[in-house]
Amino acid sequence: MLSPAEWEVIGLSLRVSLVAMAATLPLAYALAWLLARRRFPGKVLLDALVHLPLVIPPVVTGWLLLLAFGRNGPVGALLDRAFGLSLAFHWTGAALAAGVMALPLMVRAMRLSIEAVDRRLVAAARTLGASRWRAFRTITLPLSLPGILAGLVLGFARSVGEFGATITFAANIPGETRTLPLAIYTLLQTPGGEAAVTRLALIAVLLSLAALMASEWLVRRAAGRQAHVV
Amino acid sequence: MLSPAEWEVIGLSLRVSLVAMAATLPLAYALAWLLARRRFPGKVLLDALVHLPLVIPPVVTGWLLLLAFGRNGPVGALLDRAFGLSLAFHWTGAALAAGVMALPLMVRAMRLSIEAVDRRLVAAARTLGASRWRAFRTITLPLSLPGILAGLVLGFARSVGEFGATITFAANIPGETRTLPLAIYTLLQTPGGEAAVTRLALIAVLLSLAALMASEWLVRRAAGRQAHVV
Amino acid sequence: GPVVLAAASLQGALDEVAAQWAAAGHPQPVLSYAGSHAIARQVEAGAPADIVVLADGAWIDHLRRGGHLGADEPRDLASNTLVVVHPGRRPPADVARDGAAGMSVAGALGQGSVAIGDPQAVPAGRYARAALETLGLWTATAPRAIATDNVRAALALAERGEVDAAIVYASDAAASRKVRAAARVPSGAHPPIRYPAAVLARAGHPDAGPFLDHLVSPAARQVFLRHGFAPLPGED
Amino acid sequence: MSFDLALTYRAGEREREVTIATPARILAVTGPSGAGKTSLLDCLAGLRRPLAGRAAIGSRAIFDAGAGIDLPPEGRRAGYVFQDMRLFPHLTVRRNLAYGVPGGRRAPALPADWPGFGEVARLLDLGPLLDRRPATLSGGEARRVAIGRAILSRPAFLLLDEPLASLDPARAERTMAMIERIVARVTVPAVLVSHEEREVERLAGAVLPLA
Amino acid sequence: MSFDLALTYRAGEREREVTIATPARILAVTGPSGAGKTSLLDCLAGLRRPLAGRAAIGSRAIFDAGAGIDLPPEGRRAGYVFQDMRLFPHLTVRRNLAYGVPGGRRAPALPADWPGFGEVARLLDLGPLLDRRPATLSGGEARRVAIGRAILSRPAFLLLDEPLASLDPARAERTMAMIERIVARVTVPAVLVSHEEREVERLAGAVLPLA
Ligand SMILES: Nc1ncnc2c1ncn2[C@@H]1O[C@H](COP(=O)(O)OP(=O)(O)OP(=O)(O)O)[C@@H](O)[C@H]1O
Ligand SMILES: Nc1ncnc2c1ncn2[C@@H]1O[C@H](COP(=O)(O)OP(=O)(O)OP(=O)(O)O)[C@@H](O)[C@H]1O
Ligand code: MOO
Ligand SMILES: [Mg+2]
Ligand SMILES: [Mg+2]
Repeated sequence: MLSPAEWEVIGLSLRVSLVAMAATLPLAYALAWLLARRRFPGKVLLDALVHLPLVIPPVVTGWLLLLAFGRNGPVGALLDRAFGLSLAFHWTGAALAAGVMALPLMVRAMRLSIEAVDRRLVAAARTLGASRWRAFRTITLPLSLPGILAGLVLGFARSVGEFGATITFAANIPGETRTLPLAIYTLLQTPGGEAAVTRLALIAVLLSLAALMASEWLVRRAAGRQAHVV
Repeated sequence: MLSPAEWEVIGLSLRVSLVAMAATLPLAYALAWLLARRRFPGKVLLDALVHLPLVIPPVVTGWLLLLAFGRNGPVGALLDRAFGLSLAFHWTGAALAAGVMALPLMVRAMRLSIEAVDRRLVAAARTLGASRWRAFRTITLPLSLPGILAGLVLGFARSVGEFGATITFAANIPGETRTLPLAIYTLLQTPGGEAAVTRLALIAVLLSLAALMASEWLVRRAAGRQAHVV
Repeated sequence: GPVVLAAASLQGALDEVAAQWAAAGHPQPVLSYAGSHAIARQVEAGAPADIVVLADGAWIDHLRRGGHLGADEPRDLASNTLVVVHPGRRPPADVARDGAAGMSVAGALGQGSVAIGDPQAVPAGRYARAALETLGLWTATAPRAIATDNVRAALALAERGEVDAAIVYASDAAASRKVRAAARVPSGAHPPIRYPAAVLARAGHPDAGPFLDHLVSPAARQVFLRHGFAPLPGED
Repeated sequence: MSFDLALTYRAGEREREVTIATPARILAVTGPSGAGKTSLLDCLAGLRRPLAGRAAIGSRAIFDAGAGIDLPPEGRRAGYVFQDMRLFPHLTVRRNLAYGVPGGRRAPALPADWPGFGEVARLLDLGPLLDRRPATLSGGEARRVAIGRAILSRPAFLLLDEPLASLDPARAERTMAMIERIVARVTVPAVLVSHEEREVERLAGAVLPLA
Repeated sequence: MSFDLALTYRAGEREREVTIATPARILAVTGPSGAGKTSLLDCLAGLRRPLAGRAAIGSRAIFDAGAGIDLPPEGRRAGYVFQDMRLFPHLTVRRNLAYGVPGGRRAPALPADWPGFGEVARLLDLGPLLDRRPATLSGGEARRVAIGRAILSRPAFLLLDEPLASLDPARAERTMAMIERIVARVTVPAVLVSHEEREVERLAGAVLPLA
């Protein structure tokens, strides 16, 4: 039903999105926690910075990534010299772009959930001998699970759909950076490509549907876990 | 400092984003409430549908909007005949595109907050004589305010940054549908536009920063309002 | 004024031509720029526009077959040529326009990465691929090709030095000070590059026809040439 | 009959049956922790659906599985003092108290003798708390607000789930007196859950022991 | 001295001062609702910082504004039974109970006579609840879990904020006996907040009245 080229695109999209999620998750949660629980100078600025990829057009974000991570960019040059690692025009770069674009969505969802965690429970954990870190790990973290899952679903969907930043930063290289949206875009540019476009778009939708159902299942599994103090 | 054309672009972007938010807010909240509080057949499907604009590339979303709301599309033809209303190629169409793209973000944030509202409080309101509707209006709605604000900020930022669906559905018409990202795109196509691009991108960032600060202020104003049961 | 849906790659020149027309006392035309494919779909969906200007022959044919164009044949505004550019300052002699590149295409492509418009989709990429195939260079180049979503993006990569070379329109190279044209691609190696324009079947604006006439007038032609576009085949 | 109950309901894993008909104005429900006292009150308030049976309070049927009667909570007008209080966290104490105060066209006629806002606030010492939010209240303060909120809703009957828990003796005494007065003069039946024998003896006209 | 307290702390708008030094193992804190009892316990647990003064319990200084001593909550090892219980909603009763059980290398040496998990669960009748989540517990059941959780953390001292509220008389009796035993045999000082004169008389060796 699907051509080998299409399978390749799907596999690549999955790899890019999953790697993006895995890499972004800890950073997103850390940012969400900072924004939810700490006061510090420049907090609004950090908040704005996190929202940035949402506001500026994806193509510009891709361009900024290129300026920073391209082989002539400060970070890119460093990575290249230190590890022989190059992101631009590689699938890892597509994952970076997807992660950056997904970050604001993930942070917001997680932050909402962290803010909803009753601090009195954290205090109770401390009196029971838990260090700050253990109290975080055993109370705040699991109680903010709904936000983590919501953030992952949003972020995954956004990753699967990411186009502008990817094509600008990682280009549209078959087998390397041509993810589903890029493949769709390529087809859109040729007259009569509509049928193939529809098929690929449907696949993208199915991928996220699967992610959605997985998250619903996880939420239901954690169901008994009422989020309220008794 | 800014040219009249730039002011026009900013004014248009603001109008498009604000109208998009105002129109989408009730729908987003209703969807969030349905997904948070009700069980019904096809719930996962509705959830997936809401996520759709996140997953499929914006350009495809724009194309689908064109198919539905264009003058030759089923909805577009209807609106045209019934109200003489046409969305495609008008700023209202840009607002529609922005709203559609922002919807998933708004729904998720609001849903998280609604889910965090303690149903025992709703039950208490009912025993005090409140109808379902009054209990919703006076308990669930205000207690989910953090999610509403988070959803609005996310949605506004997304609206301000929306490009692909807008240029496809509403075209790039100066003074009508050329919002900030489209103006940036247009400048990117002309050599030497970098300075102007940077300036416009900065303005977009400032707009969302303002929205962010407004929402933080509202949250703080509602601060005393601890979200927990005593 | 009349509403013109135009390919984004024509922007600089078209703005100037429209200003020229307005300076002559006509109402200012409204120019909406986007990719050729987006414009074609907007026309199919009933866009309230008067004129289309595309960067691609395939989409104009598609529109004509769909009955969206007026009775008159589409007219080409200008042509273009492809050049291979390298990162670096442009020397005083305008090689892009003169074509005095001195290097062979193969030599200019070198062994490094080459940015081109997506050869499956973007018109400039399709022309580039056709030319390289004619020259027998495609199989060697394809593995190191960096496909972008439009020509400007390919040019930008060369300007930044993110790639070692790029194949772009001469009009793009002419506008950039940060790339050197290293070789000109012989225009016989690819199908003629066209920028077809037509009045739409549903056009309502009385200026639609006259403005299209202006677009193909010698005065407008001068503007296109100044922006690095090429004369139409068999014209110069 | 103030109370005419014949209900089967679920309390956790077990099914419970209660049958009692009594003219007593105050019915005490006693029993060990986990016996199903709160579950019974939830059934009477309309927050939990009994498995079978019927319930009438003050000769008004609020539930009857056979006759298909099942008034919604807002139609039952229970003045429910919850064991876990459930103050509205986003409202000031004043607005918590006012939440159930009937108003508007369809408000029930008020018994002349019903204590008003000022009187309830005074009896429960709520004056200094009126502009505070529940999160800042002490345990006993929150309990008093919960009691005041239920009384001010001018209920058709009261459901009191350990209303005097965490009240100091003086305040407990005054609160008991107030409840006694309301029940006696305004003839509002009340169900009282309590572990305090003295409380039960003093207030209740009938006892429903759950084992 | 079991308790040597000289603290100034804020309770709402007011500042309170308490000064007491007593060898009594159980110190009762009494006073009307809103007097600042819970606030004092929070100060002792390390959850609220006193304005000034010092506090030593069981001859260990846990706070001394002058000497710059302010142990963090986890360093004080208070076995705190909160007035509002604060069970962890995502953990089963079993894991709530086990949360504070010392383990690992740095665990304090255990008094031989300290009741273990099984004994505490038995004394508090928690057996059938172990695999449930807090949201499904009745008021008294939750209170018992809160007591068990505090005791099983093998605290250096106990802070009991109305621990017997909403317990039936039989269970209250057993719980009191358990607390008495722990305090007496294992010499763990305890602060008890209670409105029940009988409770205070029976258990407390000293009383700190807050007005
Ligand atoms: N979801 C549930 N799953 C299992 N058991 C439950 C659930 N909800 C309640 N129960 C059990 O139902 C029983 C009755 O609870 P209820 O709250 O009515 O008790 P109660 O008589 O009010 O006790 P208390 O005096 O402690 O408040 C309790 O044993 C409780 O554990
Ligand atoms: N944020 C706050 N703003 C104003 N007052 C507060 C705040 N927090 C607590 N208070 C007040 O501090 C006082 C002491 O509270 P605390 O909880 O210590 O009382 P308590 O003695 O434990 O009373 P109870 O027996 O009712 O539990 C109360 O009057 C309370 O209203
Ligand atoms: O803007 Mo074009 O249609 O890719 O040259
Ligand atoms: Mg109960
Ligand atoms: Mg207290």
